[in-house]
Amino acid sequence: MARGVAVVGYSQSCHQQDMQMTREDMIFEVAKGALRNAGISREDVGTVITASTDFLDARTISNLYTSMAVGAYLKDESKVEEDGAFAVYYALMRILSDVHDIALVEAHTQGSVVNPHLVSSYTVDPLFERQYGFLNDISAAALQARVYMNKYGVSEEQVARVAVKNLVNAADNPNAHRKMPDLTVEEVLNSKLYYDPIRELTMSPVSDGACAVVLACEEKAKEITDKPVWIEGVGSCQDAYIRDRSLYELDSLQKAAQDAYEMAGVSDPFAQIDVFEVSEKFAHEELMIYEALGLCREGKGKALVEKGMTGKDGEIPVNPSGGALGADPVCATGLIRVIETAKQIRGEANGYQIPAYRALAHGQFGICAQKNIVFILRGE
Amino acid sequence: MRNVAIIGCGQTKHSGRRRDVNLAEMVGDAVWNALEDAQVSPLEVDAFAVGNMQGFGGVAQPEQWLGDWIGASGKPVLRITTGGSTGGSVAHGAFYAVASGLYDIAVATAWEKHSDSKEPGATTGLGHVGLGNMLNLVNCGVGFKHLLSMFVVGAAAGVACYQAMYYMHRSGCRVEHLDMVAAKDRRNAAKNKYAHLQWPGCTPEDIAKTEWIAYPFRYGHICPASDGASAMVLAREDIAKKRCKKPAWVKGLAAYSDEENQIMSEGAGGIGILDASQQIGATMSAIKAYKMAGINDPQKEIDLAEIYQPFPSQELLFAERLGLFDEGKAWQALEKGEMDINGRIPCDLSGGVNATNAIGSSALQRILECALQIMGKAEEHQVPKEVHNAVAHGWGGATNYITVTVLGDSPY
Amino acid sequence: MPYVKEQRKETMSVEADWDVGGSTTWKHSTLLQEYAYGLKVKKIIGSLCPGCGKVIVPPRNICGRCHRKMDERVVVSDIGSVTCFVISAPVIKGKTRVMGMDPVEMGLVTEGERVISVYVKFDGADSNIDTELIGVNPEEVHVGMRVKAVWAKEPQGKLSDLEAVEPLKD
Amino acid sequence: MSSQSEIVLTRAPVPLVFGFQWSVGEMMEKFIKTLADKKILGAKCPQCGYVYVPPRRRCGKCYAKVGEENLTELSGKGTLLSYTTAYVELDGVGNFRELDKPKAIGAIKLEGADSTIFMPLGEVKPGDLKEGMKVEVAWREKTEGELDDIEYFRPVKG
Repeated sequence: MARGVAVVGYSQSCHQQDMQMTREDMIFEVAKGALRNAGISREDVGTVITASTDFLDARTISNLYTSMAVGAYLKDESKVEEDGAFAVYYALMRILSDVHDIALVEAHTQGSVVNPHLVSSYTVDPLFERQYGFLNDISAAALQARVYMNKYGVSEEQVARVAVKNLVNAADNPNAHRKMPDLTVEEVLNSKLYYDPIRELTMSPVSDGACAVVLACEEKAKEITDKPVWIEGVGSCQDAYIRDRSLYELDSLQKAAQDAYEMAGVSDPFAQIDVFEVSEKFAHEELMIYEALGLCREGKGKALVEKGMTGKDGEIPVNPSGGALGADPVCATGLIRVIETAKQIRGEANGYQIPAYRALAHGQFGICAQKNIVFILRGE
Repeated sequence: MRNVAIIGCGQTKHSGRRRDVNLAEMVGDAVWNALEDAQVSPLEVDAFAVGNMQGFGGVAQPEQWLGDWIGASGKPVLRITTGGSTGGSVAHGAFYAVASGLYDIAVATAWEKHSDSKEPGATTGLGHVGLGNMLNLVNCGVGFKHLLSMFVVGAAAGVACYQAMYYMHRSGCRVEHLDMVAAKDRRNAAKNKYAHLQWPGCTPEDIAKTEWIAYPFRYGHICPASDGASAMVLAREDIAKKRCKKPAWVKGLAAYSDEENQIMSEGAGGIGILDASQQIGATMSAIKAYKMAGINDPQKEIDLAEIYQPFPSQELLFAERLGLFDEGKAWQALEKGEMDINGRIPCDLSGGVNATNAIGSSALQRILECALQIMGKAEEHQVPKEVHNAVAHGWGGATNYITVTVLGDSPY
Repeated sequence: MPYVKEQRKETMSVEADWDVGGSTTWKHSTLLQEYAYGLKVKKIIGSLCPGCGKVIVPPRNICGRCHRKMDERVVVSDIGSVTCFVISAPVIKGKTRVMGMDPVEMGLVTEGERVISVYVKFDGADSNIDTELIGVNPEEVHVGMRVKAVWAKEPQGKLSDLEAVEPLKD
Repeated sequence: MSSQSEIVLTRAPVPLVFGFQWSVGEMMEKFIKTLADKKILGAKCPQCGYVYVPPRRRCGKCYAKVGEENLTELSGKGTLLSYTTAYVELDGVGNFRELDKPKAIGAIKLEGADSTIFMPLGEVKPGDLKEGMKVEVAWREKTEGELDDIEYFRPVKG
């Protein structure tokens, strides 16, 4: 990259089913929090990129009435209408192009306003799938899970183990929405069945939540903090529409990860990356994510979980924060992953700290993770 | 910063009802026109920036369905939307993708298909913008008479009506000048094969015959709701020079936000703006974009402008905010013909948003039309002079999101 | 209309609905309610920002210019000036419909009356509120007119308690 | 966290439903109209051979133009790639309704086509669903050239 860019400040809300807060107050809290965490003020910020969608916020032009709350008055502002990780990606481009030096990135969704699963049913082909009316993110994920589990002989217990790992991890994360310290595999397998094999506890919860980060170019980052978290690599990719792509693999994540590794000079992610924060909207997807990230061969994701290698004290810890199963305020989920990796690298993840120098953050958006983005971050 | 240029422009015919195609085909046509214009194969495109106002067409994240139609599968796609200025923000997104060095060739595309909603024109989306606020007003017992006074104005254009009155009060501009602008733009649109309301030989008197909506706006002043898509190919310097005879270089860009300009904020609270035509965000964006482009005196250095003017008053007041005419004097420049094709700074030779408004595509079209003029490809409405610098403007939200883009015929 | 028209093939269409009302629960602060209660006792409440000193009516709890919270409240005068006005076309029975209802039939407006909508900046406020100007002919309306609030006879703590403004007779 | 101003929940007092009518374009119109003759059309890309269901004008794999001359008639039989049993249903306002009788949904690859289509499954007990099963389309009694002409897919007997 022409110019170093680092995360220099972050803040996130306590994600819950219903935060009992207006959108404006929730956004103001995290935006102000990120500026305070970075130790800078609004004057220092050049550009503000927010992430929210019109359907999820129940307001066409969802950033129209919140520009003042996020602190974008008379700033170069834009809005990315998908996961907050893509807002970091856009802010990164704005800094790399030397037009801006410091960016404030904010993302939020209130699941208590409109059910995100209903909105997901509006993203399918309006001329065909939508006319039959049963395809939404959960039913599509169920079809994905069935193909993947049959092809590689993955059992429901192994998928449930992922849910147990993440929801127990979430118990130590003060910002997580769903904390289940004593969860067992049996309890997961008995939770409510939506679309077989997707159950209440193997899919992410509907959460309210917001978060924000401050990005700075190399010179500014060194002035602002002695613990900058450098963005070494980024890669993003969108797969074909669900009718014309394979359901047993995350091809776009493979491509995105490849680009990010290449940029960061990572040849062996298993050895070179100390902690992973991935957006697993469904437990079985975390296994597919391991494979797409090249942590194991095709179909061997189940072995990593079985041997506890992705546990908090395993060789390749994944989602010590609890991941998307722990809290899923849709547009904020990917940005939370970036924050959680920054927390680990800066040694500020008390309660679930993992010694980490280099980390990977992953965001996704769309039915069956059609669209993915990967960041490689490292400490000073 | 790497120099970035526009090397290909593509549009579809914008019209009230494009029922001959579905949304995916319409956007696909725009992107393919742009790729052919740029002589770039879809395989060479590294990244996409896309946008539309999804509430108007009823499909959420439509680019995930129609990505295959525009060659975006297996590629990075960034969805950017900021209300009416979406097209401009999408073009900025594609610019930053290339200027950052991450990608070499990027496609920006934006669209809207209003005829896909059952409600007339753009009422679905426009209604949904302030629906939460309206319901809060109703819950707090707003009087029906008050709603009437809001709707009678709102039906015309909400803030734009008051904004026009502010501008007319402080500048001396009269309703006849709004008729002149609307007539000029519909005449211009007649020479733009992609435009929607094409009225050859339209005169201000023709516009003056149309019924009042609410003083100062008549039906003849108001922009249509169009179905249409537009697309652009941007490339880094060496590729642009190889592939295109006369690329349009993006020399400056800015999109500074202002406070909501529409008398209400979140939950129908108040706002701290007294004069809706002041537009500090537009002033700030112009300053920053010109500084970046190395333009010191826009009145002399800018050769033509494409201004986002769904309402004729906005062509005048934003032309002043872009520093093209003295404060409060744009209407006099209009009278002297300075905004015509042979004038000092021709404005909206494409007919602009007053003649064609597919909300997502509109602000992208402004940049695209400037690029066509620089590349000499504007056919019937090509300006008969060398275009060195052109400025494209877009506004969105409650005229609080402004995109200003300065294009030039040389990167330095 | 002498616009250029062109014919295009019309292919069939498929339909779906979006039940916005049924599927959405918006969240707002109680500030507007607080403002409405003030109107019951003829008080127009605004928020005062300790950062930039702006008084915003109706009140807000965040000042975007200073990017800070503001909890201070002030009462502004019920006398102010017209900063902008818009005059509607004559309201015609059966033609002008608002939220599906006909204002003439409801006796709110006489046939052919022209509604005058104004922005009023009450003395002491730094923002306009939009309301209706009554008691004057459209021709006499001008920017800067001094106006006074018209209060409802039986105020109920609703926004409708501030009915309109009328010219200030000195 | 500073003091939160109390919030008021706001619901629409009257029904508020926006309607949409998406124009389908020529290729999709032909697909829908041909359902009346109990036929399913696909489009074979002249350049790379990928067969799309429903048919379309631009190939997503090699970007070649696909015309009406490339329309192919598919047999209506296919293999079941994946299946799920739905125990809930999403109603129009975002709540999950319990289904009194679970419904089966399948991802089906039609013979001669490359796209996967997603259809309800009928005349089969959820327990009997197996990947790779041969299925066929169950047409509506009176097909009228509408998408509802396809009622569901059922296992091929014998």
